[in-house]
Amino acid sequence: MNYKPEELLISVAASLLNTPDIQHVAVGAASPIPGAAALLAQKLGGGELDVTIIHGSANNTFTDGGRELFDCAGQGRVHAFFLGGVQIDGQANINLVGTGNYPDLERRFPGSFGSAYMYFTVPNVILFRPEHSRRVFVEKVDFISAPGVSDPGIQRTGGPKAMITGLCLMSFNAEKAQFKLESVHPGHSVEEVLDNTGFEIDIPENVLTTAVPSDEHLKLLRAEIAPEIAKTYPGFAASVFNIKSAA
Amino acid sequence: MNYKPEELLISVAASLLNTPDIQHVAVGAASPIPGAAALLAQKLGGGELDVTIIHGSANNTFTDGGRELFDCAGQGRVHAFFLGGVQIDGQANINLVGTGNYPDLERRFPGSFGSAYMYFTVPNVILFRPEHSRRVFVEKVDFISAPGVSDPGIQRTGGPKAMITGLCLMSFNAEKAQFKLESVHPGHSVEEVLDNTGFEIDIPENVLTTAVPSDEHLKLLRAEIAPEIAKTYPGFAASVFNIKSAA
Amino acid sequence: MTTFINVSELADLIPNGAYIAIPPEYSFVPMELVRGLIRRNTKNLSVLCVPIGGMAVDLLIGAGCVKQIEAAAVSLGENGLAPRFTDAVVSKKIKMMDSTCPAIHTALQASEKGVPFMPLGGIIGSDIQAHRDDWRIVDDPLGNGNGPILLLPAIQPDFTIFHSPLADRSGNVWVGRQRELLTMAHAAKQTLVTVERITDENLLANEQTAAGTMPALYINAIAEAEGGAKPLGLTDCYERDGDAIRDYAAQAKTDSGFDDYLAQHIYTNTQQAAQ
Amino acid sequence: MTTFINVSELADLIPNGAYIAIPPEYSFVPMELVRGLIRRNTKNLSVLCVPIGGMAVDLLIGAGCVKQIEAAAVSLGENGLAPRFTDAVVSKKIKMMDSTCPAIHTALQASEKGVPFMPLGGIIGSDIQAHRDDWRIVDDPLGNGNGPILLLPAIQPDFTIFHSPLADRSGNVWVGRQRELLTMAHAAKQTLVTVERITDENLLANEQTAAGTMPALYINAIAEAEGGAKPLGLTDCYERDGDAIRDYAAQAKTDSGFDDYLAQHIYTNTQQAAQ
Repeated sequence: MNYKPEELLISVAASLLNTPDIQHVAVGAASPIPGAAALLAQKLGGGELDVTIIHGSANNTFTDGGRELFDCAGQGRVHAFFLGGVQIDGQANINLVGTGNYPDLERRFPGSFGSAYMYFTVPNVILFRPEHSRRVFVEKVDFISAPGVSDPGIQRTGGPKAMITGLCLMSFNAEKAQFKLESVHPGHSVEEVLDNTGFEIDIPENVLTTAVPSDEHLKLLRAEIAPEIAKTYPGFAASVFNIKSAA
Repeated sequence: MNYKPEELLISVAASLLNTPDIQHVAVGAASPIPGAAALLAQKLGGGELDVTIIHGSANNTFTDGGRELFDCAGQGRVHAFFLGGVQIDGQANINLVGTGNYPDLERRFPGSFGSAYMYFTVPNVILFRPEHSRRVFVEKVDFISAPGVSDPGIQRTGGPKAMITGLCLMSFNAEKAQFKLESVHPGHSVEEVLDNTGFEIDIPENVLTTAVPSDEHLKLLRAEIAPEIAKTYPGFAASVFNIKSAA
Repeated sequence: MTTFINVSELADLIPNGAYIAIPPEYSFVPMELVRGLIRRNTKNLSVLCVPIGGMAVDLLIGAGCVKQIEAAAVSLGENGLAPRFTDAVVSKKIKMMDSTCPAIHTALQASEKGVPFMPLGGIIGSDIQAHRDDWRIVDDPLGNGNGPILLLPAIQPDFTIFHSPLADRSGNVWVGRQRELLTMAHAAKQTLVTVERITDENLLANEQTAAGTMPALYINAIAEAEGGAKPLGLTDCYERDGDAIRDYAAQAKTDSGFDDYLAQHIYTNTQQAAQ
Repeated sequence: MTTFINVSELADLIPNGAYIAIPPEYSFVPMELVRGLIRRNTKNLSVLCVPIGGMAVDLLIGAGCVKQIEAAAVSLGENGLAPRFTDAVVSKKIKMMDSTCPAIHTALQASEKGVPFMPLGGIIGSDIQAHRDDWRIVDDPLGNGNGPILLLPAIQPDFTIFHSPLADRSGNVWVGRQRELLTMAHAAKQTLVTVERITDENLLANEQTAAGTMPALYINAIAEAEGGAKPLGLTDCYERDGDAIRDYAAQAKTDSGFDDYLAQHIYTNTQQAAQ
């Protein structure tokens, strides 16, 4: 069955969430692909995975206001979370603020959101950035919204576990403070990944090709997840799944 | 018009609440006389005084759980509060825990409740203890649930302003850390107060007699306040006002 | 995932030596679960009263279930002193950690936020603080000249237990204005709940009921227990039974009277509760 | 006592130079009051976004009302960057204090509890922290070896402003699940609210509505403003108007386009709003 690039990314992200360590995944603002991945993983796990999509009230059971996501993470009750970055470097530092010499910025982006906290408290943070380019994957970010690794004396139960891009899937080794290439998406190559990455990556001898979404998963995604995610991200659901929101 | 001892105490307490500094009085658990006084003061002030009676949901607009009273006081939004004491000494230290050499107690009482906090944050704390005896008014309390005064370096916006007993009304001078006799209730004398007080009090040359409740206040109290306080303290309302709770 | 079991099974989840948090007497007190703990002869509990204890903790103390209590106060309210509590404290059968209401709320909020401590104003110079080795007074750590301030270490109970009017089939539970229950559940490792009844409606389906609902995310197990807060009251369901509490207060004044109370009111109902 | 006035009078209560707190874009944003502030040409506002800003703060910045912003982020969400914000930050027309969501919630909770600071986990090593002179990192002040921790000074806005579906005649206001509004009101010196409508029912009269209600105690003034959150959405009342926000995002990309937007959407409605 044919699939769209977004559907591959959703499928890859969902596969990362289907582990016994992850009983609750939270998805932050403006994250339709992670949101769809969380709902797909929940479906595949027979409903055992708790999913919280912060944006809006669909798939959001929080009732204690805007702080509940962060309190919940601080309690150790959020096991997976997605973060992006205007820039991401080889130590998994992420920059959501802007480029240039802060505060003398060349370009300003929205800001750090909750990243500086979630990165420390959620054990499985998945970095997600479809644009795989040297503009994004830089040697050193201009501004550290949230650091990828911390000194041993710092209380930290969370951090980056993996990164999904438009070209590949990487894992992150916190001790080495380094990404490792896990698989390259179909139609792309290791060379393409290297050419478009501004930092050193650990490249194993045999690099796998990312598994394509199965027909079963695609059917589930289109039939059941798409209308669900449309409640939170109508624009995304319309453009990717051709679904109109009921609202 | 005849009045009961409880009605005198309610009237005295209400008079202390009718000042422009006090826009919100809170009343803690198991305090029917202070509760009735607060409601009477509210009525006499034309409804301008906010009254929060913590115990139960009548006359309690808090919606943020058990901590709201304390948060509210910490914000400076509670201007008057009542506290009692198993023992109270001349420096206005109060003991709600027990007698004896803590933790080797001879008699145990319920405990300090929120006193150690409210005494620091509410600018007009009114001490209230109908039993006026040397057993209660001691030279030095056995256990300080909450101290009457603090060193100048300690952040403190609250403290004792007055004390109402079965015999008299006293004011408290925080700089001198001393009570001053303000008025003696009708039928009692300065000597009786001194005989039954275990600490030094400042006695002015002319001691007033406590004003008796006016007929108007008594009518208001019996007709309008009694049924209201019965919602929170049915036992008290039954015994003092011969009123049965609707509940 | 929230599991649905019966009250007896709920009591079985709480082992000897557990650290449990209980709400104040005015509502939501899980009396039937407390009776269940007494029936199964649970021992060495540490009990956190949030922030005030009453009949529930007095019963647990009298029945020999309790090793230690932390509370701002323990009393039967209009019915006077809590007799088993006062006796046990004076005779040192239990360890009493005296606290004050906002300190308990604040220390639970520290766990709720996943921080090791939280500051609280006031308290300094109280003998409560003088007897608490775990509390610290530090000079304004911001260096802004605000003077000394009390820091309270986070409190993390093993179990928060309470009784609510209503749960839904997804395991969401109504708490209404009793928001300290949320903080207690957020702070505790596990939360066990009894409810008057379970509804087929989803409490989160509309904003009105959602606003007063604790989501299933924090709740490990729920048991249906009609009248489960009695003889105490439950908001919008039933008033406290003043006569029953007065009788308890009188009977519990003596060891033998208390034993009679247990025999009459707790051990007799084993059959019914186990169903 | 809560007073009932109109939106224009409400805007008059906020002086030049005031420090105001605004809720996030998903609901309860007081857009009509924001338009009122622009109409009366309010200057030098410090704005706290709790914790994220959007169209409301972008409008205020573009209209020249703002001196300083504190926020975890400012964006138009699905409609991309907030154009007036990004322009003003890069050209340094305003001072931007970068923060992170839980730091804003926590610093407001400090004011809510009346303490000068509160601790927060994480954050250490972020450049956010590196650029905040007012934040302090201290070694575990409990002395339990928990290592360094961030302390945030309390934030106390002069005004919390928001728009709610409903108030009652006593001045109680529905906030539902949007509990950050409560913390914002507790933390601020004053709270000003616009509402879709005012009901004769008392919101505190039953436990269901009481659970989602902010009591009048914290609210200084209320104005009725039907559609007062538009073009943003309001829970249970109306969805956000995606087209209108998209149009704004496009127009606000240039100075002249933004001026046109003000002329079309804000200055024209003066009459209507003043009634």
